[in-house]
Amino acid sequence: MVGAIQLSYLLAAVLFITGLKRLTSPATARGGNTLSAIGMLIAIVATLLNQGILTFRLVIIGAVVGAAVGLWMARTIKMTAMPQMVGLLNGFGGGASLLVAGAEWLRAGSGSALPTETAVTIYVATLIGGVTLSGSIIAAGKLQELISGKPLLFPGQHYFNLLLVIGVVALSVALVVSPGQVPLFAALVGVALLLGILLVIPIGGADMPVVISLLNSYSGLAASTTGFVIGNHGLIITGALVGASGLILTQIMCRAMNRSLGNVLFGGFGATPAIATGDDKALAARGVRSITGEDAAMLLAYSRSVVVVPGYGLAVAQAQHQVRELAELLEKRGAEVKYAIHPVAGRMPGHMNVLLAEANVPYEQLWEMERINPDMERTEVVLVIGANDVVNPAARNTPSSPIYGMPIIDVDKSQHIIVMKRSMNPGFAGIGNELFYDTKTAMLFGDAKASLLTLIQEVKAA
Amino acid sequence: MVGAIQLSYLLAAVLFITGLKRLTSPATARGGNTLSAIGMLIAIVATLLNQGILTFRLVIIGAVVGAAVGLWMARTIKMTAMPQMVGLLNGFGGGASLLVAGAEWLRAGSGSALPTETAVTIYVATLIGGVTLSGSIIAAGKLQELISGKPLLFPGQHYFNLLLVIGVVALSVALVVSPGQVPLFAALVGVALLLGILLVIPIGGADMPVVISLLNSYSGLAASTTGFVIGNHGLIITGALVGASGLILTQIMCRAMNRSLGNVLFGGFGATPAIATGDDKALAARGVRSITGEDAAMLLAYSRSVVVVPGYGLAVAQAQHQVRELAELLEKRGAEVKYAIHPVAGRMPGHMNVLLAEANVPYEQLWEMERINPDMERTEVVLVIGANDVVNPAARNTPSSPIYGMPIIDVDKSQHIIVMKRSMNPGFAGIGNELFYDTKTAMLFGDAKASLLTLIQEVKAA
Amino acid sequence: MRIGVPKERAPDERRVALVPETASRLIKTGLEVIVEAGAGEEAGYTDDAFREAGAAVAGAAAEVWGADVIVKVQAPTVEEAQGARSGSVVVTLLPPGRSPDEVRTLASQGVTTFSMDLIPRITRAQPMDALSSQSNIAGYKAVLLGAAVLPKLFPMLMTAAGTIAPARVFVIGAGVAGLQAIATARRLGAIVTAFDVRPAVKEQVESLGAKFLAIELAEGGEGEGGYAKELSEEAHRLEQELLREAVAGADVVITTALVPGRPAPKLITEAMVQGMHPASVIVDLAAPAGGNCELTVPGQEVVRHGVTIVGEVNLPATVATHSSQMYARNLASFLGTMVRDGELAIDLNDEILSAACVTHGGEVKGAAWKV
Amino acid sequence: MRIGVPKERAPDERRVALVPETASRLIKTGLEVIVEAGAGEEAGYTDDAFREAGAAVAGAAAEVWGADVIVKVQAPTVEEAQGARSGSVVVTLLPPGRSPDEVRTLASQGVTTFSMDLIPRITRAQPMDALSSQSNIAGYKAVLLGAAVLPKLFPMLMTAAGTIAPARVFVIGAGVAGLQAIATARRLGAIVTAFDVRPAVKEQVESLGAKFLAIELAEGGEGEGGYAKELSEEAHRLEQELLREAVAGADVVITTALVPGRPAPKLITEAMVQGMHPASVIVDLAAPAGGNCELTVPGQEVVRHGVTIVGEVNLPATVATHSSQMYARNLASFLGTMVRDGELAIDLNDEILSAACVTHGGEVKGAAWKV
Amino acid sequence: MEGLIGGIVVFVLAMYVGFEIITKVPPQLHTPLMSGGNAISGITVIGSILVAGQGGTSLAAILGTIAVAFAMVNVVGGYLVTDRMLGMFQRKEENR
Amino acid sequence: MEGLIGGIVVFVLAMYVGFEIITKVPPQLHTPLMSGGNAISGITVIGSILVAGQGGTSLAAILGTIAVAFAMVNVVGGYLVTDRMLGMFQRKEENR
Ligand SMILES: NC(=O)c1ccc[n+]([C@@H]2O[C@H](COP(=O)([O-])OP(=O)(O)OC[C@H]3O[C@@H](n4cnc5c(N)ncnc54)[C@H](OP(=O)(O)O)[C@@H]3O)[C@@H](O)[C@H]2O)c1
Ligand SMILES: NC(=O)c1ccc[n+]([C@@H]2O[C@H](COP(=O)([O-])OP(=O)(O)OC[C@H]3O[C@@H](n4cnc5c(N)ncnc54)[C@H](OP(=O)(O)O)[C@@H]3O)[C@@H](O)[C@H]2O)c1
Ligand SMILES: NC(=O)c1ccc[n+]([C@@H]2O[C@H](COP(=O)([O-])OP(=O)(O)OC[C@H]3O[C@@H](n4cnc5c(N)ncnc54)[C@H](O)[C@@H]3O)[C@@H](O)[C@H]2O)c1
Ligand SMILES: NC(=O)c1ccc[n+]([C@@H]2O[C@H](COP(=O)([O-])OP(=O)(O)OC[C@H]3O[C@@H](n4cnc5c(N)ncnc54)[C@H](O)[C@@H]3O)[C@@H](O)[C@H]2O)c1
Repeated sequence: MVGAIQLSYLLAAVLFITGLKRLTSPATARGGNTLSAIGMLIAIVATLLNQGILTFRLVIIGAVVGAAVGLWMARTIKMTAMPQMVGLLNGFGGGASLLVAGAEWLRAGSGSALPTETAVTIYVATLIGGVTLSGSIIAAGKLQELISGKPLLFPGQHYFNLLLVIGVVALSVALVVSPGQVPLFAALVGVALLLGILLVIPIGGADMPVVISLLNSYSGLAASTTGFVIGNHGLIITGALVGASGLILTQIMCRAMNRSLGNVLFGGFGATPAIATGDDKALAARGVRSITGEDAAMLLAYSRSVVVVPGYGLAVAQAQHQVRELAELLEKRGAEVKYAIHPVAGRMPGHMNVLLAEANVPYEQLWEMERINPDMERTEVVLVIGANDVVNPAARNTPSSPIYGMPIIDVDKSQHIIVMKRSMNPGFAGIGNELFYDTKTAMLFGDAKASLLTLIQEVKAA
Repeated sequence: MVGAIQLSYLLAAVLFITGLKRLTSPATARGGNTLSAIGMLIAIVATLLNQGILTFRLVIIGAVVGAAVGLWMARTIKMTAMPQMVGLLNGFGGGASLLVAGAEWLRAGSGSALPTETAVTIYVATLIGGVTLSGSIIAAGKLQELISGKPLLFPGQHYFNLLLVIGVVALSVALVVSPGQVPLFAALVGVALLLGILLVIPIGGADMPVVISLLNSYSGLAASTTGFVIGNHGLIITGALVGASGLILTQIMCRAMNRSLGNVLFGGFGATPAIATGDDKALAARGVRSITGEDAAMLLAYSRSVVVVPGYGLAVAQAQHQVRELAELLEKRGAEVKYAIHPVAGRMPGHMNVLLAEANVPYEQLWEMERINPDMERTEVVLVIGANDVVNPAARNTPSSPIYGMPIIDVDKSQHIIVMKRSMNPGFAGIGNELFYDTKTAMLFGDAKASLLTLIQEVKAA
Repeated sequence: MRIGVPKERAPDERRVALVPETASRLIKTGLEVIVEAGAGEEAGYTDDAFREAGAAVAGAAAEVWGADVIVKVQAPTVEEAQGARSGSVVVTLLPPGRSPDEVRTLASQGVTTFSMDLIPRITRAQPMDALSSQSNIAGYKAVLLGAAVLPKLFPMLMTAAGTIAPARVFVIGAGVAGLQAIATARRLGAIVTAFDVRPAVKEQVESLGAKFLAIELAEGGEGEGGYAKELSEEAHRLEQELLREAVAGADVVITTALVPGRPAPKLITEAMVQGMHPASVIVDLAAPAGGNCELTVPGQEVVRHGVTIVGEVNLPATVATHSSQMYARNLASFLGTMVRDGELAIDLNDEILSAACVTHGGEVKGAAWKV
Repeated sequence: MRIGVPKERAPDERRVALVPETASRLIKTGLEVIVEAGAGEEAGYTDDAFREAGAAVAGAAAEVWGADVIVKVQAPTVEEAQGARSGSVVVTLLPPGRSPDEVRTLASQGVTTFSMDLIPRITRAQPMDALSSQSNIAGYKAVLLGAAVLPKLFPMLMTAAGTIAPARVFVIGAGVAGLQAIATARRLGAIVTAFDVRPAVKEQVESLGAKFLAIELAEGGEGEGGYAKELSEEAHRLEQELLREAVAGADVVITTALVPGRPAPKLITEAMVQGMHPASVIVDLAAPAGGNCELTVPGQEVVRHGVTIVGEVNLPATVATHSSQMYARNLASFLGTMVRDGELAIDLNDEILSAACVTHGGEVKGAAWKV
Repeated sequence: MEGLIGGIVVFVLAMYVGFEIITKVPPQLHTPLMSGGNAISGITVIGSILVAGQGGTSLAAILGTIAVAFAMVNVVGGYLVTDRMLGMFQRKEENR
Repeated sequence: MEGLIGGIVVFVLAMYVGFEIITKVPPQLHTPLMSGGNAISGITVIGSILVAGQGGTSLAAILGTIAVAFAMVNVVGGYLVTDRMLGMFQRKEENR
């Protein structure tokens, strides 16, 4: 029986692994989730068969109430509120870990009956569970805008957090040395909760998804720790799985926002603006958002309408063949791709035509500015390749600008804009371009050819 | 202490994992092997610290003798004999597993003192170890040409093998039911060894590397089984690791030879010649070797001189841009790439020039037939893309051929030839081409554009 | 307000100042257009097409000249100018300083004249930039002419009858015309090298897949007071040397070097021509300004030392359909700056109008004609 | 053995039968070459270049005609033929059935004549296939001529002065010349459509990035005995209809349809020409065989219904440097079949020689001239 | 101790698997994947059940019961929400 | 039984890891990788040592000693051969 239960946990773990793996690709994601749910069902049923369970009454009460609440929440929540919902659910998971740790501690004579190593695991579970619980609630609150989305900072916050961590350690040590003191344990719980709040509160609302993902990873670790506490391999495996994959996901999300994981782990971000690569420190001040080739590729790979705006930089990079290849690739994935040709793009009349004809881009895909501008609003992604002046809104908005009055391609009306250029240097007209600072714009820095090669590779892999 | 030893095993396993992972890329392979060796050292040292070891005498004798032999073999073996050396080493590993199983069985009162599950594991270990030992020796012998490299088959061989397997099961059952019978155990060992021989003997010499890889995977599983026998996690993890990764490697090698793993697992191959995809059954008769895009890419990715021979098919596929891209990619990896242009390639004078100029292939890379032919022998890989008549050796060798007397590009003098076309259909002249049946030739079937796209992607990933 | 489009009377001028499509656009904005019969014929635009576009077709030139604004390709002759109505506006191509008599006549007639050659090169004026649109066409056509005259093929061909080496084209001056020439020659498969005094165009030349010929200065030639002049002489010698070599190696040389308002610099000497292969070709786009080659005879195709030198002065006119179309667009954009609500409203404070104005209120305004 | 290269005397023939590079190759194999002074001049090959290659340069034509093998581009005139030495060999371009008087004279002079136009199209003979090499050049040049005459640009250009639509080129007959025409027009950026009666060339046309115009048969028109003829009439009507439409939509039509040894099929009727846009162009490469267009005047450029019809009969001669080079290579390969160890050894059993032989042993051998 | 070591071995291996299985994720799947992972982390429900299964009316039992409820909210809500998100995505995919 | 289950859990996880870590291998590395894997499979040396370490002169002890020798041949030979192969490869790489 015990063996069967253990093997069931293994089976559940295998289902979780497979499920998670499938969740990373759009085609298999839904099935993956179902597999993972089946895994959970197996794990729960196996647990219920455990001979250690003396009564089902409390279990059933808890399960029915919990399931009902979960069901209700999942049914009624609006699609737009999904992220905070996930945050909240995560908080519940963390809370459960915290409660289990507490209950175990209480059952073991308030910790007196525990060997040191188990006691330590309980305190670790308490800490992680507590942080996850309060942190998730704050994150959800920020997303729901119940709490200000702005990063809230107070002076010396980092030191205070450090103090809290020290406090946790001290309390744990005290509890190990002299077990059985409920107030100390309660203090531990309190500090953990406070830490969760303080770690999340200074972070900007836009970064919350990353935080939730990280807290999710934490809650996996909490589950794993719980596994150690109650000596259950199923919990250990599954918790470690979620912990590790959550960490990787967090990292992926960080990269998508151009952050280092370190930055996230140490909390307190959101104070530095979301910014760029390399040496362009100056850009930071104006908040240009840069994007990696991988993420740009992901954005492109799954969008259905793409407009390419080529400029002089495409000619300089001699990347005409690459742009055609990328476009073909996207078309093969079902996207509609058009090229928007500005009448003075490049450095001679018809420069873009010469370039794109060389790469065999069909004439039908070349759209004149006047014809494509009305379509811009419906365009999901605009890929601006080495163009600058011809997409500069200053031509519309800034009468003092030397290019004022020139008709431009209205890329700023589209839903996403990816701009490929090497730096923040101006183009022919020698003026800055507010488009680059638009919140919808992501800069993909680098030589256009190199960037396009990356995009091609990544889109293929997507 | 026990904990430390267990953790050392874990550490060793982690080192093995990392080492194996690094072994898959040329840049990190050597370091990976070293890491893995360190892991092994840690595992051995940890084992020596085990309190279960009563005397070091026998251990030291065995270790010194074994190490000396291993050292001597590794030092003296010629580079060309590497594969059989690996086979032989693998046999030693399998032998060790067999011996451990035997020793354990003997120690446990010839199996009488064993719980059923442990006994079963011992018999499994005996079987796998025995098959690995004798199979590896046969494989090595075939490679060294001590045994005929030709597949040796006798009628009903498969049934006989089946009989042997049934025999193994029967003997095991008998041993479980009435333990302690040394002759039965000896018979088990004998049958396992015989099975190993019979499984490998019918396989052609050229397929031996795959067999060795598979036996290697088996020996990993044998180690894992040994782990179960002596209750050692380190052995279980490491054995499973080698078993799984070896299986994957076997699969990769199979694909490189265009075989299914099933074909390998059921043994008895080498009887069907190494052949092609899809419906072209007729080709099989003449032994055309087809290759996957992935393997063709690997071949290209690591060669230093590549000659591209474009023909009419390149024009039909309109794959000029892709060929240029592939060439650029290979150049970036350090290869020298030339295009060999036959004067009548295509369907109009200068057809290839028109095509390649469109894709912006630099004129300097275009070599006339007369200029490139002397270089052919020094060329590592020739990529024939949709060309047929212009590389047909019949023009040199077959006076009755309608193309006899036409000068051709001597691709058959190069070291490897990859031919990209859609089928075995003839070209303009309507005649067959012996080049395709050359042992140095591998056919990459499919539309040239599609194939090139695959190659590009795979070379990038290599 | 009425716009008149007379038939061009200059020899070999096949263009027309408005095409039906542009006429129809203007008419839609409330203007009237009157076209002299047969004005667009040589450019492939029939009178019927103009009528369909909503323009009136006049049999007599005088009727057209009675319009408020006369649009032309070539400057009006003195005779035409004398027939112009006082207070009317003439818009035409008119290179700075050229046709002084005609300009004087226009001024004395009280005609306001604008030259499309004087449109300032500011961003806003790009759609009116006739110099660019016509140069662009000239650059394209120069290559076609060169290729038609050259007894060689442009592209490389490897055939059963041997390998044909690609033609080498050398373009001097990489302005609008030069760049289009580079692009066209590259399209045809030639190996293209280009030279210009402005180092900024190096990148532009390379962006078209051609090689830029850069002057390599002698080592250690930098710094040291008073040395600069000698260096520049050295640089000039080097430049000459470089040009000589490049010209000698070329099958086709296309020259487009111009300095606005000045005669074209003489860059190719007779000696350089002598150094060329027999049967090579020079297409001198600077011919209207005297030519970049010493031996160019503007308006003629001559053979000197075995080298054919094409001195065609009006290449855009040989591509009349499209050059007219583009010129008409330029004109329409330009007219846009002087028309408000369908009425003439010339504001000479406007940057573009003031720059383009040649005569106004009985006076010659254009600086280039004042001397 | 001595090879003679006389100067071509036909009007507008700028080619020469041997070029210095090929002469030098032949000389290296032990042959002698004598070239008439000035023979290569118009193709860009000086007498000095021939001398450097090791050839003798003769002032008088008679000296050259004294050689063992005379190589020419155009068939010798009756006068020249009369000066030919009995037993000598003449190799020249000579379309089947053309120049009957000259052929008779050559025969009566006891000259062995080979026509490069009659090389069989077998694989081994590909390097001798002058028809291919010269057609190839003609196809290239036809497009350049068309582009030079057309008052439009070939490539699409989107500029500040509006968008220029790409030219539409329609190529009839996708043989060697047609395919090269397609490739060249595509290079220049035109949209190219092609038509040929041989369906096999569809793939070839598409391999050059052009569209093939296929005849779509009326539905249900298959089978049913006796219906075939009507169907073929229907098909012919459809073909005509198709051509009419395609021609009407084209800016440049290039016709290359030939049926060996027969007058060129008349594919473009006057009505079709009338249906074309004004200022369109037809380049009729079939002009030497009478032309594919009813209105073609071989050897002339005429304008009919506003359409310029170019009937140039010798386009390869306008690219004389390269066409001579390729022809010379073809010749040299051909000579290889009749020379053993530096001596003439004509084996009329050889597939190639027998096919190419026009006169031998005082008799006319070529079937096309026998009637 | 032996159990702890075994646990650690299992933990390390599982972490390895976790690290290896997630590689590339399109941004559109970031949230669903997070949500799916979150649902799995509801595995604490097992611990909760074991604790609550002890019965009794002690504080521990109450806490256990609440833990079961919390964990079940996480599990049920998590899977359903993930499925809803993915359902939307799938429709979008099908629209192509 | 508990030990067996634990072993199976570990085994399955390790198999997963083994499957995931090997993905793309250039053909040039097929043999070295096989050889490297083979060296690792010499891990049976652990089992052999434990058996041989029991001492005595019984058949089991003798078999154990031979097992140690066999396994050591596999380990030492395996790593050295792999290293030699890779060394060659590296030189080739460096030649570029
Ligand atoms: N078409 C004509 O006839 C003509 C003639 C003369 C002037 N102009 C003027 O030229 C301008 C044309 O506008 P545009 O948007 O095409 O060009 P642009 O405004 O000059 O901008 C080109 C951009 O490309 C980027 N770039 C250069 N090389 C690159 C490379 N290798 N990879 C990636 N990016 C690269 C540059 O930024 P980084 O340096 O940061 O990479 C630059 O900002 C207009 O102002 C127009 O008036 C046009
Ligand atoms: N150059 C000239 O002037 C000229 C003129 C006329 C004739 N020819 C003759 O044409 C021949 C030229 O030789 P060649 O080697 O270039 O061509 P080829 O001998 O005709 O062979 C072309 C090969 O390309 C393959 N192919 C066709 N489409 C393909 C696609 N989409 N993807 C991949 N492969 C494709 C075909 O095989 P699958 O069907 O199996 O794919 C075919 O065997 C010579 O015999 C020459 O004499 C030349
Ligand atoms: N509004 C705009 O932004 C705009 C519009 C059109 C053109 N332009 C720019 O104006 C510039 C000039 O264009 P253009 O074609 O009218 O110029 P142009 O016709 O006046 O001169 C042609 C070229 O000849 C070169 N040249 C002059 N003297 C030379 C010499 N001695 N040796 C070699 N080269 C010499 C010039 O540098 C120039 O590039 C171009 O760079 C073009 O991009 C800008
Ligand atoms: N040795 C060889 O293998 C070799 C060498 C050279 C050419 N060829 C082949 O020979 C073929 C003919 O070449 P060519 O250029 O000398 O042919 P050609 O000059 O005789 O004719 C030109 C084209 O006109 C087409 N045509 C004839 N009547 C037509 C009609 N009524 N309507 C439309 N099209 C019509 C023909 O089909 C041909 O494609 C080509 O396919 C070429 O590939 C083979």
